Amino acid sequence: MIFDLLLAAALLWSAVQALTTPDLFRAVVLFIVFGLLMALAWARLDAPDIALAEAAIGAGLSGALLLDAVGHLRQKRRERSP
Amino acid sequence: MNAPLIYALTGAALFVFGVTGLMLQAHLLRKILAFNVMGSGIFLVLVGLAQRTGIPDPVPQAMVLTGIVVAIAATALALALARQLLDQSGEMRLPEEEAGKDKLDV
Amino acid sequence: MFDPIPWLILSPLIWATLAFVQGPGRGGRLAVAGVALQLALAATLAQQIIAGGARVYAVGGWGAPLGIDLAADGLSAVMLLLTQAVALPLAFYARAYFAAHAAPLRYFWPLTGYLLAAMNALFLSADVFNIYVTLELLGLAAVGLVAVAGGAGPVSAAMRYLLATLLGSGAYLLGVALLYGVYGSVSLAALAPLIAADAPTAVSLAAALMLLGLMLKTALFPFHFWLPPAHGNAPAPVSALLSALVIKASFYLILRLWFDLFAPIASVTAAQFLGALGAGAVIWGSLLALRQTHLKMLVAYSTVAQVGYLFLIFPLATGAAAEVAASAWQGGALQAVAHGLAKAAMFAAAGAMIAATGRDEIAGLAGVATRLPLTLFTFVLAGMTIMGLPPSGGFSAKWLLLGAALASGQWWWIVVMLAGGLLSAAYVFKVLRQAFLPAEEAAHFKPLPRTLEWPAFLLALASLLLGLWASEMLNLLGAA
Amino acid sequence: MKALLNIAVLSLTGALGLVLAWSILDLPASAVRLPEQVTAQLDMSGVAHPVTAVLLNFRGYDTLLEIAVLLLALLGMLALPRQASGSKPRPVPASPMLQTLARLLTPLMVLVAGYVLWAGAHRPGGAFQAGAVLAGAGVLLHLAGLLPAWATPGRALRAGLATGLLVFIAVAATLMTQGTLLQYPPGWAGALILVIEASLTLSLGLILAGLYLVLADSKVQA
Amino acid sequence: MSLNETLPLLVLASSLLPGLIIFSLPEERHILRSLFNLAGATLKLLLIVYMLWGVLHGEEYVFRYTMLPGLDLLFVADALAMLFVTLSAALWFLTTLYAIGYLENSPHRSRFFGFFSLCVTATVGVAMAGNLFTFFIFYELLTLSTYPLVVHRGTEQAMRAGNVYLTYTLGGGALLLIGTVWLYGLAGQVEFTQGGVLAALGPEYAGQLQIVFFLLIAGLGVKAALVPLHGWLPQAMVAPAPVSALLHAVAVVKAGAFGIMRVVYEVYGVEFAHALSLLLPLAVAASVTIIWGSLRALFQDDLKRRLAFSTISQVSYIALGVALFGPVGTIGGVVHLVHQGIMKITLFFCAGNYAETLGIHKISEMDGVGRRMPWTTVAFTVGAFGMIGVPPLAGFISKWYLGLGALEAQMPWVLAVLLASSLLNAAYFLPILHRAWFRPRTETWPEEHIPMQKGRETAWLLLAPPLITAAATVLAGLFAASAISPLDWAKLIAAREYLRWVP
Repeated sequence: MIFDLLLAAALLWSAVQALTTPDLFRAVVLFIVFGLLMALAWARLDAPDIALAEAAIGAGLSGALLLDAVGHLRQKRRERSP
Repeated sequence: MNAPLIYALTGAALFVFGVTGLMLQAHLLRKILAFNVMGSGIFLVLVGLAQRTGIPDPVPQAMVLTGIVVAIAATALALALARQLLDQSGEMRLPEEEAGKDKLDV
Repeated sequence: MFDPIPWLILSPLIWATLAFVQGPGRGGRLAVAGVALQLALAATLAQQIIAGGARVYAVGGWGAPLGIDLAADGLSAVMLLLTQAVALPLAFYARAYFAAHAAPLRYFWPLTGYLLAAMNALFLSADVFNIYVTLELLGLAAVGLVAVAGGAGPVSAAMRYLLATLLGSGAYLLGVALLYGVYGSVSLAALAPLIAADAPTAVSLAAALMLLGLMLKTALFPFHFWLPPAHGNAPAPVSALLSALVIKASFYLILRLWFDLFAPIASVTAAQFLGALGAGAVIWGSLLALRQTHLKMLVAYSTVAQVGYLFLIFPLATGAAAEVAASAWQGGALQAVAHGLAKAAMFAAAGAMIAATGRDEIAGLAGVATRLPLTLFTFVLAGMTIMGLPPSGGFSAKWLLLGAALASGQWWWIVVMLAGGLLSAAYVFKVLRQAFLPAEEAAHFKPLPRTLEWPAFLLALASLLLGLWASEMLNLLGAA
Repeated sequence: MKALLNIAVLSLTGALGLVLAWSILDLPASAVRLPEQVTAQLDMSGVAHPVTAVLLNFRGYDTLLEIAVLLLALLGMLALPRQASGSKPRPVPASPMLQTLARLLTPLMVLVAGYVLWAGAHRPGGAFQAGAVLAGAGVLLHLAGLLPAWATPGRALRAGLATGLLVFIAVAATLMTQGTLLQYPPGWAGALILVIEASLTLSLGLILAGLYLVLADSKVQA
Repeated sequence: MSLNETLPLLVLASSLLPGLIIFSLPEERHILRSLFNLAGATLKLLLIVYMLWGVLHGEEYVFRYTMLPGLDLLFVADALAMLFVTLSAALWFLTTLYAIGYLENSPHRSRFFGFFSLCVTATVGVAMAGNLFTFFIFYELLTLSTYPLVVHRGTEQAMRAGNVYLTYTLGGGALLLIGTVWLYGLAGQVEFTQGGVLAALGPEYAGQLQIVFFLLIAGLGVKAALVPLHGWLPQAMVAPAPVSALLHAVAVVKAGAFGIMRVVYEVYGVEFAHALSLLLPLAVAASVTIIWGSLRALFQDDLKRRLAFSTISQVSYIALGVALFGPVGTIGGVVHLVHQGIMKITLFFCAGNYAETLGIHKISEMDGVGRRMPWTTVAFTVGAFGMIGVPPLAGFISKWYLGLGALEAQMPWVLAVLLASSLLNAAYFLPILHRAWFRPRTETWPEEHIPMQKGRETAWLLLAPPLITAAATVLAGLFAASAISPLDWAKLIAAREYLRWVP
């Protein structure tokens, strides 16, 4: 029960951070953390299938896509700034 | 109050965060993050509410699996569009003037 | 007895996937054959429903609530027929359009196929979660089609559309989650008897969320912000599909939810509120259409306005006498169909004019009356339905709605409908006036293939004839 | 003006959150008990794991459409006009260690995917998770510079992407000769589900990897 | 479907089909186009003659098609319908001849004649409409098909006139629509029935019925150009002369006046309308329009504008006749529907001839035109005298019956209106005639398009139609007492509209 409350708090915290932190890269990393915490929550909810999928797709693949996009964005910015 | 209900409430809060972010954040990448947070919130409500008696329910779990796949599909398409926009306009945000067309005095 | 229900969904899925395997730019012939087959299937289904009443189809043989049910009644048959009947001429039109036009075709055909599969699946679904999946399929296909043209305008329009449609389906899905939480089922048939006037708050909230999400997808004022750029920037065949059909899909769901599922908790106040939003759409959309300088934007804003009429059903039919409610309901359905046919024709005609003149501005239309008489005639016929002039389908719809408004003493909707009619005449004639002007010396008209003009004309003619055959449609609509 | 909008949105969503929380805490017991029905029919479903039974049998039609959604998303991305990069995707320089790691891990991941797929019949796992693992292998190979990004998938690759959906549709449609859409005949359910899942795993792996690899391509500049 | 059911449709099709075919003809196929036009017009006339004969012998021509439950498309060729149909068909034939001559060598003739045919189709539909709903459909189609004719020239001025025209007519259409829907809600299908149908409703509906009457008359009054709804008509003058002739004499204004007739006599029933005290306001509105139109006409120098204001005034004689309670007033109104048509079309044909032959548009340019174009001017003179009401011309018959009707209805003040109007008519027509016949020509013609050849003042196709209609004006007056005159037909109609009338 306590663990669930803590996990819920961590989920909310990471979500708010991912949405508000000024640095995009940091935001994406926090989002991946959020995804992994979600996987944990699913495990707590007796949903191991979702936990697996969340870790692989929600955190993993989404994270990879988003990180790639941030990289792309930075590359663009570098190209334009000099 | 039991664990599934805690997660359902957390899901409700995440939905609200996500919707708020989706509407207020200007940067498309953040909008996409917000959409994913919103989606996770919905999934938690779905499973949390259904399992509030403590018994696992495979039906909403299967639905969430479907939902996760749909979410990644939408995320990827959104990212592809955002990148196109970046390449064409140099910005990863939606231009404002199109919303401005929606005014009578233009 | 041969059952067309599953094939209406499988056919577009199959040809879309095959077209994808064929590769970019391919699949036109497959699409035409597939849509023609679907039209025959939809007609068969309509006949079966007229003869034998509404039907339920249990996918997997399980039956609700464990399995997923498909259901077909008069309303779904009407929408299915409309979808295929609009898609078939547009398929011919699109082939000519992409052949004649510089716009690249890419994966237009598979995207269209999935779009149609989503529409058909949606109209047949009797399961709120399954409907969510069809909504996502529909939304992503529509967004993909808007973006197909490329360029900053279409891509940002597609992005805006995608975000709007995702927010909409998010709200809808949360509603589904709450419903499942309360009742433990997502089947319409299982849920309907459980929802009563004293349902818990969560059910009202679920209803509000689902309806709001669908209103966003239907682009009801003030959620219309995404529609004009999306429909105005897409290639003409895509605009026609989106404006004529896609918004009708979410509207169809609103009808279903309001009158079937949530009827016990649907209040007169909420209905008046929906009507007020519709009235806002009629007036605001028409005024903005009148202000547009670009042809396709004008037609797109006209869609915003026309959607408004559909929402007058709710105040007119909710809590009204059975006869009034029936009249409002029939009028609304007729308006949906008539607008679908007419708007497809109008966008297709606009696309033909733009292809011929090479310009999207209304100012560039001078001379169209002499150079493209058939296309202009198409625009006029479609305009008659949009303006609600007799004997078009739009007029019959308006007649029924006006009758319902008078019979229930809600005169304020009459004012809205008449003002909307006059404003729409103003913007339709804004185009016609320009087209009647003599062409400028420098104007260069590209010759158009016939297949770019005739499909639009047939659609417009259908919207007109619908006025004369409305009894048949209402007959099908009433089949239960 | 902007601040006003923010305040309006925040108060609206805040109110929504409160109503949502309150209504969640105020629920009666549900009228329909699906878990019991799932358990009761599990023997008939052809698989022992309830989630897989729901995904591929009871609500298999949802999954069919969902595969279409996933394929459609990739299609939407491919339909976007590509930047005329022309040149072959530039191989990303990667450390030799990463390359070795990738070479070692990939066969392992394929093996894991196979196991997850097979295990899905009676315990957590199945086509989605297996496909995700396959896709992970693809991403890893790309990061190691061993797999180029996709500019325009060729016909074979497109066929691979579509296989899962086509096999699913073919099975579903063939079953209609006996009953309704996707109605597995008794005794055949397990085998048919395995056939569908196997082809889905392949296509899901390709599609999910494709989501990444198509995006990765648009990074390459002329 | 029997022949009697088919005939109303054939009458419609005889102008609709040629219209659609003409649209698709290339611009340069003018002979084929004229052929279709004239074949359609002739066929329509033949059909109508056959139906006239049938109606006289008690045949019924009814076509009914259910569009929506409780909503029929209904065509009925009754006595009143045949009056208007005959007028339209005959004048369409003449106007087609005239237009072929008038538009020779001008651009966009396919479009022009196409819409021209559609316009006649709509008019015939208005005439044969058997219920208010069908009437409304064709009333709106008339608006749509005349708009392209009004803006035909494509000039800035024409476009502006088109805007004004649309604003008025579509606004009027909207009012008519509400009134119609309202009535259908109250009384079910409102079919045109001699003696009216609404009297059966209880007295508790009186208030609603008064409002509906106001809506209907306002909607119809736009096309009938009742003051203050007349603003579009003078502007629409920019259209080519055959269009003006058709708009003023047959199609648009007549559709309005005819609608007022249908509403008063066959929807409300004139006795019921009288009982609801609806006739007096109508009579006042008509009288105001008569005087106002004439007054404005006095001050116009542009010939077509003067004729336009004259139309505003003259068409309201019909409404006035309708508003005079009693069969004699009715006869005056009904017969004027025909008489005003043939007289006004004569005047517009002549105005077109002056413009097309000599480039004369203004009255101040007409000095001595009588010598250059004697036949045209003779026709013009007959039309003008008819309008003034000089015996024994057609206009005199109308005014005579209207005057008697006013006495019968105990509205003697109407006599003063008629007298004042006739004086004003004289005041704005006689100076024109004076200039044309008695002033010498001092300068050259503004723009002589058609030179004098072998004693022929202008093209045959331009000259014959006004001469025929002028002759009809004389004959309708001279032989008013004969059995086939418009007057006789009007008497037949009037006798049927008063169910309980005891003189």
